[in-house]
Amino acid sequence: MRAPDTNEIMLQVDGIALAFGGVRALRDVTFNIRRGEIRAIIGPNGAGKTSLLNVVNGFYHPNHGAITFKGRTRARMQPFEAARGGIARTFQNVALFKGMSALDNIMAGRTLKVRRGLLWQMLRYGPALAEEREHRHRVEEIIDFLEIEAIRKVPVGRLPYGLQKRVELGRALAMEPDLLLLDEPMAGMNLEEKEDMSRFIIDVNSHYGTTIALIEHDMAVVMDLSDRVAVLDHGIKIADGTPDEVKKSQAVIEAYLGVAH
Amino acid sequence: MLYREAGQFKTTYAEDMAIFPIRQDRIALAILLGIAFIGVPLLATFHVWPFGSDYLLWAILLPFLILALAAIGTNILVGYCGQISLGSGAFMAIGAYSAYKLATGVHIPFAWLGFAISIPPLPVLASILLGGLMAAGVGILFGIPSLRIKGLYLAVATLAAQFFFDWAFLRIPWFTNYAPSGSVNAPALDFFGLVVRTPVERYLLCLLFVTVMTVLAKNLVRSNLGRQWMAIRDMDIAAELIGIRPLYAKLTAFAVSSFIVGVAGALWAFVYLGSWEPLAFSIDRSLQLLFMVIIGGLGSIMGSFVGAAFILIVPIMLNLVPTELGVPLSTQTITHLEFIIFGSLICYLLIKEPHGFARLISIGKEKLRLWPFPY
Amino acid sequence: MAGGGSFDTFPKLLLRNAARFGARPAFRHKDLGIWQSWTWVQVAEIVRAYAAGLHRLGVQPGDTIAVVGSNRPKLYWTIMAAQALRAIPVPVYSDAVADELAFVLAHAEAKLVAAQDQEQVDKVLSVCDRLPQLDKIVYDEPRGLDDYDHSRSIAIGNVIEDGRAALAADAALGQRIDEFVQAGNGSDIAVILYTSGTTGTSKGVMLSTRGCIDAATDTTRFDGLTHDDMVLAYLPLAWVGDHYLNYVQGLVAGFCMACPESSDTIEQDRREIGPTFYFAPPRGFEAMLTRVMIRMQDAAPIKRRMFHYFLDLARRYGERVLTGNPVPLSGRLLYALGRLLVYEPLKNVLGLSRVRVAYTAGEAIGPDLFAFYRSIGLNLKQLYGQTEAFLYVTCQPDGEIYSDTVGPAAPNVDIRIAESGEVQFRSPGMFVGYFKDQARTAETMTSDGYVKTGDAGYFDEKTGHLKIIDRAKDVGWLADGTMFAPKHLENKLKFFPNIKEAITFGDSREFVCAMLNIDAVAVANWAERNNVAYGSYQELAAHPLVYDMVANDVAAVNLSLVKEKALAGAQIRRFLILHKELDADDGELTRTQKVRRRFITERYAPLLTALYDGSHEADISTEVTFEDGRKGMIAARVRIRDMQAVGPAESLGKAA
Amino acid sequence: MVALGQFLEVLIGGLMSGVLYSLVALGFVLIFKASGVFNYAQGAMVLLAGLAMVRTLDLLVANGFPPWAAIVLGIGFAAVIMAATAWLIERFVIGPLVNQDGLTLFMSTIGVTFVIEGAAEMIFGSDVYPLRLFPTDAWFVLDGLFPGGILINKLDVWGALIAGILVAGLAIFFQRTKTGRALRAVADDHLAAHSVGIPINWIWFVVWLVAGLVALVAATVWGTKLGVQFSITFLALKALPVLIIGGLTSIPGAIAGGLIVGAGEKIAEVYLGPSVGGGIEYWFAYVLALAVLLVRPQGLFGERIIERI
Repeated sequence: MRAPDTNEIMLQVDGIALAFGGVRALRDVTFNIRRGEIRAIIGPNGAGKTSLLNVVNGFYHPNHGAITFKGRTRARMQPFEAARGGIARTFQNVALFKGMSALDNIMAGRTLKVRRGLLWQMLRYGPALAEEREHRHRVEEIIDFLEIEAIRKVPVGRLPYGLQKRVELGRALAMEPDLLLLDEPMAGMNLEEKEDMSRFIIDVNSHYGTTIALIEHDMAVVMDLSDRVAVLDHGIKIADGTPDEVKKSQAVIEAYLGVAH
Repeated sequence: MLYREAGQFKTTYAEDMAIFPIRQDRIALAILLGIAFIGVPLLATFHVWPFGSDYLLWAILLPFLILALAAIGTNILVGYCGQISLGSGAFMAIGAYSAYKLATGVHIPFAWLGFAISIPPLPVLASILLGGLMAAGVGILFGIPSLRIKGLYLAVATLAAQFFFDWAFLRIPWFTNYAPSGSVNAPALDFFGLVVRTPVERYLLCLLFVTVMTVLAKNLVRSNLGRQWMAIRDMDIAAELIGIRPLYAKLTAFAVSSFIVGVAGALWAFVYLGSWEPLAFSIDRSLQLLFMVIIGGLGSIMGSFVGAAFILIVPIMLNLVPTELGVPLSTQTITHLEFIIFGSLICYLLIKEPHGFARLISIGKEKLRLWPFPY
Repeated sequence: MAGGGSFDTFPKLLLRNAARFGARPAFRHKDLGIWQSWTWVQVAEIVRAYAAGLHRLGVQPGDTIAVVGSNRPKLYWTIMAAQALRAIPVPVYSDAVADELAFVLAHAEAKLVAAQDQEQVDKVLSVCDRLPQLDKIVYDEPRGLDDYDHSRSIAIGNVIEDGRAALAADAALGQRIDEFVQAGNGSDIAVILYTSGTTGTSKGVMLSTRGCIDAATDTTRFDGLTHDDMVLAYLPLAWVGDHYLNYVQGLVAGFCMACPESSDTIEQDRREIGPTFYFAPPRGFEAMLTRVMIRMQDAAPIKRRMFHYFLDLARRYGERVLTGNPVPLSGRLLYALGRLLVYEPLKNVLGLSRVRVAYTAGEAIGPDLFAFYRSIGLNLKQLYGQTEAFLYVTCQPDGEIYSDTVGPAAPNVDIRIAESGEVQFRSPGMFVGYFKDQARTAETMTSDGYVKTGDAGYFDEKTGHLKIIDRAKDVGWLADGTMFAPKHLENKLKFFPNIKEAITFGDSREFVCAMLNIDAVAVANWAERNNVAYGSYQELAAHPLVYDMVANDVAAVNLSLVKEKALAGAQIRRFLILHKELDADDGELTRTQKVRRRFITERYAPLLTALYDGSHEADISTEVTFEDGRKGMIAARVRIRDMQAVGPAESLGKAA
Repeated sequence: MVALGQFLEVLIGGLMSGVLYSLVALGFVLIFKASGVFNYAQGAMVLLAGLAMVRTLDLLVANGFPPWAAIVLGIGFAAVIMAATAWLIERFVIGPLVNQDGLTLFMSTIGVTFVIEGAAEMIFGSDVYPLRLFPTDAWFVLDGLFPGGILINKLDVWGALIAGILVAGLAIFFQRTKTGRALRAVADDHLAAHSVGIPINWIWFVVWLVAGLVALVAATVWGTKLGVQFSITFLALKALPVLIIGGLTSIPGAIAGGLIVGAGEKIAEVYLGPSVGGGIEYWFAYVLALAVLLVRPQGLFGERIIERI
């Protein structure tokens, strides 16, 4: 079911600049994501990777530049607009709803798909109940997919880190996104967990045909997961291309060896 | 220990998502409802112990039911959506006075325009529900700031509502139909011909309201909207990034909450007090409701009932117990003791068990389910 | 209650059940968070469509179809569909490593494999170059298989859909399927079960449909199993136990099989489904009890004390109360209280509340363990059987339960004891022969049509029940001619919670020695409580305090031997504790977790010599296979401990 | 001319009482900056301080102490009480709740409010106790300019003076003294402050103590004006909106906010009051705060709030 790697551009970021007060997080960054690919964004700490994602899904508003997503160009949008546009997102330090069970967290991810309004939900009868059942079914498929049956009803606060990451991925998948942004999906995981997570990412990409952009520090992972890699350093894109091309790039090597800037 | 769950398996999502998925719980609930709807009225009508006098009904059950309802409303806003509110009392007042106006006929003269809007008196039921709607409307109005401001700031916004309406109902004679004393009397409680008079009837009326609205509220909080509220409460940024519109989530929370509180207010005025003054809905009421919610359990419908019961029973105990022991306390001392007890209890719970009695209860229940194992 | 009656094949039974129990549940499977259920009618329809689909994939009568995976409705349906086409299903252990799998598939000449998921499919593909006759692979869970070559591998769901469509399209196909079903008769081979033989390569046991159904008819009657019963199908699909107890009995009695969500939710699933008929091997019950005790250690002191108080009470009165024997009133009342406070809740949490009949078999069960479950009101019984008999040889009727016997002959089974002391039987379910192995078939059957069990045993005078003491060929004699029954000894040893495995030696030697395996969980706990520090299993096993503890157990065994005249001479004089856990992946255990004695004798030869040449420690280094399949060496210096033999006099002294 | 005169009179009166709001608000800012607590109990503290003082004072006078001694002792005793309260609050409420979110802390202070009010009234009684520390008669100034001149209440002047001094004092305390600076450090980052060896609990005790003393001062003035009684709590509660208007973290903001509210509500009362039945003071501050929030959530002087993920 994998989406054919057409060269169709799904997301185009043009000359984005972002600054907090004096700090220039991003300087004139231009890059794109093709439909159906797994796109990695790497770079030393503080290179502006996360800021880039935040700009893409509308949490930060760039000072300059424009974002074209699925053919629509806009300088700034609200996060929930991005979500409605089909952009899902996970966070570097898990951002789950601590007070809710794993199941409810993922169910919350269905919000955009819910059709029945307040009154129906209040009556929770007929169509409303049917819809709730439908969503539950979709969510259970995701739970099955991520192999978290055993912790379905556990409050996420009590889950170990690795599982929280999975639940968060589940919540993002529940949105049935076209573009999935993963911010260090494997940070702080042990080898086994990393292997699982990589498997999930590949399966998501092939099974649901979801386009994926991920930030990751583990080079090994990045290199065998991603189709194309963009390298940021101090808010500037210093390299972009296939894993092999990037590996060879002098600029990248310097950036990682921390040669003078 | 009492639970026998082996063999209770779910073959549909409907079963799995039921409010009480465990059979033993359903039985317990059924018994409870049986007592509430049949037992109590029977005993009360024949004045069997403990219903020798109407004290139990008047002083405990009626206020318990109505305040529990108000607490549910408050809990939806504070407990589920995480928007602090010190104005619940005001919204009860809005419910009460709107219902009063609608039940007694509204007349707004626009002298300078040379005409007047006037609505004939509406039936009690309609007035109560519309009163709730009115409260919901105002709720939305005062909820708008919550889109730009968070927590503490919102507290002040709601305080503004509280103080403003305290004042409005006290000083604007139009609301009280120009009653000289400022105190107003509820209309006859006429529901499609059958008139509610005796305490038992009043009790049943409230019970009905509370049961229905509790079910509806519970449905909401366990549906998508409820999850949106909790998402906003737990991490509003993440919530927005999965497509939850803060505007919609927060305002619905304000609306629903205010509606329930408003209806409770109307019931409080019409069914319980009969005749009342703005004082009945002062900031003390708001804080009382907030306490019920904190003590009972933030984010728990059941907790709202527990909290309400607790808040009502403590003073009575303070009154009863010493008297029994032969050292009666002055009403003042009792009030002061209440203050101290509630205050310290709030602090204690916030420190030790932020989810209140409801959490303690559910922990106990878990223990019973796993008995004899500790976990 | 429904027997097999005149129905001589499983497809016919399926149709009968569809007709008789129509809307009642036939299968349940915890999937997507709820117990998905299928009625007999639905199953019949699905199986018919599936059969049609398989037929269109070229499956012919007499073909063999391998089934590899854990308990999933679709895999059971594969078996049904195969049988509907008069093809022969061959279940294979899902934890078999690629080589074992390859051997079975090749030997069985499987033409089609039904695999559970990507993992199993990959395993099959990894060896398919050795399987010329293998044509197609069908799989249950498509997850991760999107990019595979779909001309070769097809999702079972699609096969069924395709079959359904085809049936709708042409009626002729439907007729052909029905003809297959009608043509089927009792002499057909119902299934080939591969025994993971304790010796050498595994053998394919062929069973006739008639035999299977008759045997199951008897046993379902024996235990009064009806269509109201419910079982949790969690045992290995390829093991005779699962196939008989769940699949065959299910079809015969018409009860419902529930498949767990995954291997790590079995506990929870058992609790939810609440089976009424339950089987677990002794080690299963033992593990359950161990977990109970461990969990209780964290309970509040009062609760813990109460718990143990009532368990003792149950030990004292339970059996008698339940069998209606006289018990002092106080005992009766206290037991009732215990029921309320401990026994029922405990069974409830373990998911055993609704169990009417529970069986254990496969090896001897510890008396205490056995007593525990019976005393809290679980109707736990023992049976003795083997694949060649299609399970039942003997089983204990209600009211005649003893921990040290396996009961009288099962209905319509006749048993005799050969001069060699070997148990031999003839039963309705007995096998037709080993697949493609006349030779071994011949050596297993006696000329007059009895099957040699290879177990030595005798009928207990007092109860008339069969007692199994050992593998016939393992029974040996010490140099001085006293009888030596290793298994017997080993079981006695294994009844001690600290000892997981034991291998004893003595045949034609001067005295008896033992190699022991400590129980990691139990001993680790003991270590924790007595704050004994250790880094690894190996360290723990070598720890002197552990040695002392185990030595006591061995002494106790010796003492108990004194009472059995015949074996009194065969006491354990020396023992050692192995530095690693015996493991199936290293070939030390069979897939059913039985010890491969011969293999171990070779593998640990140095230790064995040391045991007899009087030295007090010995070096050993062995190759091990890690979970991820890598191989490595571990070396260790193992200590040997001497034991005192107990003479009759002393034993009396102790007894007095 | 009359109108202007009257206006000035009202304005001055308003500003004067506004200074007191600033004073109490200052108490809030201290606590908020130091522990992120939005202290609902400020009003209750004023009540407690007032009662403690006035009751001791009365008692001593009744036992024939000279007034000045009684006053000194009364104030001293009240100060001790406030210190004790500060310690208890830090030890049993704020301390354990360290690192909780603002909402929880806020609700806990509501709890504290109840305890204080209950205890205070239980111990010291719950009537209205008149207090005479300052002259309450009035001056008439500028009668050359305006017919009848402008009435200025001496008490207000006193209050303004004292408050002014305190405000100045606190400002200095904040900017100059070691504790003051430490205090600001804590406000910025608990852990950081802790790691550089600033004893947080001590700091918290100090701010609650200061807030308590501020409350005591407010109590003396308001007590003299209205007599010490429960309703004072509501007066002090107005410091909340004052803060919102001024900006939660800004000392100048607190002062300006106080003056704005003070003047605003007086003017509103005098010029709008009659047309709507009076009593506008009761809510004016809050509604004004609400309005400010809508336009400028961080208040007039507050720093912008930036969110990160």
